[in-house]
Amino acid sequence: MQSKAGYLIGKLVELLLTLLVVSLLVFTAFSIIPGDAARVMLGPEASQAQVDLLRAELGLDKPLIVRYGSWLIGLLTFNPGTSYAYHMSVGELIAQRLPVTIGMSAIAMIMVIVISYPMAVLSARKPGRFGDQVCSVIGHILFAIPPYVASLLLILLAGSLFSLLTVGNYVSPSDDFIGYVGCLILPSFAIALPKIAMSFKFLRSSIIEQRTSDYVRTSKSHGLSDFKILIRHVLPNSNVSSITIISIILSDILGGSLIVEQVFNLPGLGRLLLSAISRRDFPLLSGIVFYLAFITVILYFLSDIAASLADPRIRLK
Amino acid sequence: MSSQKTQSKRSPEASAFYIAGLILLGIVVVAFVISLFWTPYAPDATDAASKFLPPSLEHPFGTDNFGRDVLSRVMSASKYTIFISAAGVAIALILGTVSGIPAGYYGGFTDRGIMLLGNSIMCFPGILLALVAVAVFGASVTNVIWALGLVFAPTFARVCRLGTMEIKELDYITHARVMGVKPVRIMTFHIFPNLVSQLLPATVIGLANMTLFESGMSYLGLGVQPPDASFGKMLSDAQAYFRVAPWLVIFPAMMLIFYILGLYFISEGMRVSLTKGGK
Amino acid sequence: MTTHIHIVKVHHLTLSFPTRKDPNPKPILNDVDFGIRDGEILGLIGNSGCGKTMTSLAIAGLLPESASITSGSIKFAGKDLLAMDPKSRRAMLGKDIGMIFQEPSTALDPLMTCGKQLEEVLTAHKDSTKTPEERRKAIIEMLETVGFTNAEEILDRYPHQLSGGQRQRVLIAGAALLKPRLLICDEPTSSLDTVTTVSILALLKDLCHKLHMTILFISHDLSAVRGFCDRVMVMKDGKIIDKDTTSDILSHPKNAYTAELLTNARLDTRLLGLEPATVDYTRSPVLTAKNITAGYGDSLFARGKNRKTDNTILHDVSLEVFPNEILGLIGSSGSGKTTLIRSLLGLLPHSGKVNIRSSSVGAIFQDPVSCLNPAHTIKWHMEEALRASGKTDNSVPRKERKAKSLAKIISVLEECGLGEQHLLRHPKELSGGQRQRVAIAMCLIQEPSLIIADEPFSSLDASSSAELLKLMTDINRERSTAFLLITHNIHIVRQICPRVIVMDSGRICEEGNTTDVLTNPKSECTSSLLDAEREIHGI
Amino acid sequence: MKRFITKAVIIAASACLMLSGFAGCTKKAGNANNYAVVGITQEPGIFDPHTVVAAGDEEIIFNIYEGLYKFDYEGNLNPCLATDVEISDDASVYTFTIRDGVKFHDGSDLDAADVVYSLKRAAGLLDGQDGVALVSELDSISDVTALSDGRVQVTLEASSYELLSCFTTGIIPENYDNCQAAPVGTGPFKFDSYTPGQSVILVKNDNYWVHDLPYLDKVTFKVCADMDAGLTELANGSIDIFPYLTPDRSNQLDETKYNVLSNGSNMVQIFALNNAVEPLNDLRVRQAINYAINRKDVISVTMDGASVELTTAMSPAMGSYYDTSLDGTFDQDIEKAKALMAEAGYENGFDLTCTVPSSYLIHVNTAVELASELKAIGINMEIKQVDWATWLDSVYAGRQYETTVIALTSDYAPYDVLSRYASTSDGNFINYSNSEVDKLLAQIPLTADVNERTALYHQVLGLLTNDACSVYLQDPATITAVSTRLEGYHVYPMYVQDMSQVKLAGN
Repeated sequence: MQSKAGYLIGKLVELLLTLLVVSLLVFTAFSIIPGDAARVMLGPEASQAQVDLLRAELGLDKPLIVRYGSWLIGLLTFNPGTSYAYHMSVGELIAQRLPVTIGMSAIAMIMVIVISYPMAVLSARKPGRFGDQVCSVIGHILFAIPPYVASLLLILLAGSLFSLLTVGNYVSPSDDFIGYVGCLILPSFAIALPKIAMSFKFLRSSIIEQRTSDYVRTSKSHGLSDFKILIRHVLPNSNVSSITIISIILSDILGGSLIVEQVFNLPGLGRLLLSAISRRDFPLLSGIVFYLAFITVILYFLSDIAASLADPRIRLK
Repeated sequence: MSSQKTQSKRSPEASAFYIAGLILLGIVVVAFVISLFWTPYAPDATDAASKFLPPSLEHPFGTDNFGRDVLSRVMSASKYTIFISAAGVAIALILGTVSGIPAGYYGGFTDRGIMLLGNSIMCFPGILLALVAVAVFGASVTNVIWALGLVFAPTFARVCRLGTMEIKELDYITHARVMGVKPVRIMTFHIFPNLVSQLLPATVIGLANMTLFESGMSYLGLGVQPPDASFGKMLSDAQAYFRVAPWLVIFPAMMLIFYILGLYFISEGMRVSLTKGGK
Repeated sequence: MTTHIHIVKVHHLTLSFPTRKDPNPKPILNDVDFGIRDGEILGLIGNSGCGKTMTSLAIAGLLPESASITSGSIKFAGKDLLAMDPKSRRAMLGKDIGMIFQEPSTALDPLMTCGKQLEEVLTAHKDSTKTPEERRKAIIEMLETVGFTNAEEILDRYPHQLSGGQRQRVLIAGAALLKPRLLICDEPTSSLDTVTTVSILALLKDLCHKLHMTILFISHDLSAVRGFCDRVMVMKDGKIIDKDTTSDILSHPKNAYTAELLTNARLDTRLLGLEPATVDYTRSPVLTAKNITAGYGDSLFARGKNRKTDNTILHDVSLEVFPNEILGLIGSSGSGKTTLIRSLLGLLPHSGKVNIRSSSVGAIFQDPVSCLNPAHTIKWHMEEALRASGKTDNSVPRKERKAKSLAKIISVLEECGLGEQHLLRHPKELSGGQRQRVAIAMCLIQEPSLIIADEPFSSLDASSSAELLKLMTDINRERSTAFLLITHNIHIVRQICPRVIVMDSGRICEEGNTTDVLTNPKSECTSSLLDAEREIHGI
Repeated sequence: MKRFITKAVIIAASACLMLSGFAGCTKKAGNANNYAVVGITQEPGIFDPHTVVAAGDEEIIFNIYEGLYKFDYEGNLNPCLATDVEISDDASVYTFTIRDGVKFHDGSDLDAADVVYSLKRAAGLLDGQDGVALVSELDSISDVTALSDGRVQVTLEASSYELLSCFTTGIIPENYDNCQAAPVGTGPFKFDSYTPGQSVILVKNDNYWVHDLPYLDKVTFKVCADMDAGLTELANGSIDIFPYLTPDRSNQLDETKYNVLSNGSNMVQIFALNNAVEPLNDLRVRQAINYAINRKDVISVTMDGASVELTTAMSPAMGSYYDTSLDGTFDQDIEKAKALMAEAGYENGFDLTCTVPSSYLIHVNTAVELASELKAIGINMEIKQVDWATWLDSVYAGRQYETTVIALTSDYAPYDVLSRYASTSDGNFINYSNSEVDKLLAQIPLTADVNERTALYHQVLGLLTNDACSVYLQDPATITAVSTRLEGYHVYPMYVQDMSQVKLAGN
């Protein structure tokens, strides 16, 4: 139990260190961006006097280290400053966009699990059979389709086939939760497609691998039925190895949503990010990048914890 | 011994993957090689008179909104795709091995330091990091390559690190240490050659993933810059017209998918023959 | 001959793996025909790939899907197994036929407690026990039968919390839980050390009597059946080529192949005539180690916090190796032998003092597969060793230097029984024995005064081991190289080591003249080692 | 197992159907119908009428604030919050009569004090403003006072007959300083809410001084990532009005659902040549480039032929100020261009970089076409895309570039269009310098007679064209798709969306 706490503490320290490095990376990156935020805010017609005034107001004239310090403190208190471009709290801006990105990622993740899991189980039942081969080939093709191409195809399909699923008409969850889910289904599906293929492939091979393992042979020799072996031994074990891949998929999905929301014109973090990039909105940009990384770090951390819960070998070292 | 060799040569499954992969990849590579010497039209020559021509004998893939020949553009786009992915993977590979092998070999604080940096980079959704890097340094082919190389380096570093940790426990490395071989020499001549078999599939997959990223960035306008052609940019330009000129979407998408799929198939073939060989 | 009741009767069984390309491949089992008598322990011996495992799987009904039985039949207690439907065959597993396998470390589901896994045996066959309490009782009873004194605790343990021997016991408990009439044991001891092996075999024999079970015992090692099996069958290339009572087979093998297996198992017969160099104990030792204490470090955080948890493997070990000497180091597995030599070689952080007189120490290791770098040729290996020794002369021109070193490499290789033809080969093109020779050659080219050899024979067959031993004694004699030989094989020690050290739980428990120590053991661990040795090899 | 999965799939599928079904229902229930959704491609940001810079913001707040004068869709300048203006003979004092009965959105009445405050604020004359004008065009105001008869008198530092169009700047309540967060004006619509990246919502001003206006209860300006995203939304029916389309995109729309309006935008798309760098400082090179370019083709590939060709710095939309005699000066003539290049010593051409803002597809596309056309005279032009911020910083403000493509917007005022070519102007990013132009530009505001002023404008235009200071390409058509659900929408020759006249079709 002692070393269990040690494991947790170790992971936590690692998490904090990672976050610190992440914040440093983010800050340095944005400190060397060419372009003056004040000039961007005021536009081409503004005079130099106006620009200088604003620069002082924004604190852009202070030394880098001071700016990093105050920014870091802001991050930790979930208040990383005010957006230059929107004149609003960065935290608030991000919070506004989060429902889209998180919702899309969550729906995509559910799709990945709901679709790939049964497919993998079925496919792994008879590896090498026709159905399995077809699944594998389709999986590979899906894997190779970039999410934005999938989005284009889906829009085309959706427009002609199911006009029920709305394209590009975002509804906020507080107004109409069902409408919110409805408008995210297509984009989520576009992100999910390649990940379904990925998780299918991984799960399938992991199930096949587990099925040939020694303890399955033992269970067979104990007279257990195939179904029982699948449920009680094969799936739990392949789940353990899938936890890591799931967290990687989640991080990929987050990244994928940044592009796909562009295609579907959804007001998510990706569009906020691109607009922040083009407007030199340093507080906003760094806020988005940091918090996205933050989410990923937390996801990885949780997946480590989940793995240690699922696997007694990690839990009871 | 020789019988063992023929046995582990190739399973039919692996060869099917290899053949399919090589055919798909071959199409793109042939287009690329030909484009180095010749394209039907200059890929960036506009011709306002022949906009949106559907595929015909003159323009097998049709023309775009500038009246440019899509076939020529697809051919020249394959050049960037192949070049960027290859150069990016090379950078990632170099950074990855140079950091991953020492991390795995020395362990301890070296390992922790390098892995902390690597993990921190991996904490950004990859495309995000590449986008920001390109946004910071400006969109150009060189910057895209560096950004992608940086983003993918930790992946290779991981492979190298894990491989090194495994290999360094083997007797021949212990033997080399006992013999007094210097660490740098152990890493370069004793460990690295044995990592190649693990790095190869990772490299092929890296090529494919990098292409996905590159096309995504170009799609967002932060990759290859016009008038140079790239699949992602062609697709994003074509998006507005895909109801009236579907060939603008179909052909670049097809080539892009061929390239990625070809690479996936080859890596799958490698994987299959590796695991089968292992048995 | 008296007639016997056969519990299993295998009739002219032929089995193959047809594929689409090759519908009639060479059969894996070719006309296998035997019976297992009720209550006997039948040994099935053969090299790997001879078909012994397939035979057992065919009886159990666990053949891979791609296998096809082309002819023959299997009868179990009069019932034709091959004619039964899969469901009823499965119902027999665990209930009528139990099985245990070679690798106890992976044969249990790592995510499930032992108790749960044993309970599955009962729940899979519903009729036997009803309530959870009854099931629990039955399991605890069986765990006690297989030798656990803390059966209750074992129930809640996960497999990784048990040792290899304990896991094998749990597996035996699982297989025997429903008191099947036949227990198939597929190499149950080959991954266990000698002492554990002896105890597991004793347990199986005991169970056989207590529960009136019949045992089919599969092994590749003829010596393992000594004193355990009633009858032995020898299998080669899918055919049973010899069949007799154990004592007859061991004492008067009729079949040439059986005889060959037997001689291979008896390494000791070939050891005679090896002559190690005589040792002068007055000379100063080549290696002096004083008060070595070592252990494996924990993670960064655990190390600082709980110093209480003892990860120390070696406790205050001191030893000396004299010039020309072959010093034997024996001990059961886990006694700290490997940790000791890793400390001596400077591969592990340790406290205490290690003094090596000459600059270079050679080392050869246990595993002939990993002892050479698969990416390089033998020539490269030798050059690397030469380069690392720093004995190349940089003043001579490159070309000349190369020629010189090549000549040296070839001469050393020849000394080790290899030749020029091996230079450009890769390790995978050599046999295990040849690879160990290359490893020795690599040591020799560095001209060390001491070679530390860590179980160099354990993965080699008997003849290769004997040749390697001869090489070692030759080197010892001719080059006056000292050896520190770590082994579990007491016979080898007896033959070539003038002096021996016995280790147990990280301490040296006995040290001295080999004959004295082995004939008149003063410590308990030495005697238990000797007992186990005697049990297995019957010497 | 198999059955279980099929069941799960069916449940999931039906759940999807139900969800989207509900989505459809609730959407309809929310329709009060008397609303319009306008797609915009620029993120709104500033709602203060005096600090607003971006055209994208101005098009929204046009509906919230009103000035003393106001443009209509034909480009006429009409009295608005003022009923009349009296300009002194030397054009140094403007006296406005303020309209009665106008109420601000907060319910207060408009009076002279509000106008004085607003104009002073815009001109930087309030305490603590240090004289920095928020609206730089009004920098020349030296004093604003309320006269006893309720009129407002504006005194200028220097005379100008061209300043009236600048009095369109918004009037806000006296001492009100929270226009950014809570805009208050007198316009037809009241500010309701702003959700960054999503929308700005305006609601009807029931007390609007023009009776019966506006017709709509609610107007939503919805942010679309780009033109194509807007197109998707149009096709989907989630926006009603979408300006700034290209013809090949608008052609894809369903004619029964959308009317497509086209109009000049009064913008000047310019292939800007930095007159200060080699070899563009050579007149012959600039002329050669002008002759090498086929404006029809540029318009064809970028706007599908829907724009107006330009040869000078002003759009024909400016009416009489525009000099028609300059039409056709630079019709494509490759031979002549080559000859000029040879004369300048560049018969083998040279390399050039074109720095374009990546966020404007039309400019990027123009650059692509130009690069292709310039190959004919041996100029090898590389296109460097930068983001808008970098462009503003290094191209517009820093003038570190060789060439660029951009569209210059302006009010409907000729002086606004041309004043940037004064060698000292902040807006003279092409580094153009001609003392004669400087002299003319100084003279224009002092000229009282409109016809004389027009003649001077023509002279400036002629000089600019003569000097081939840059390549003027097109006045890009503003193509707007308007849902057939609505009527009364007018395309303005400037960057505004006037929603006050829009009403539901058939009402």
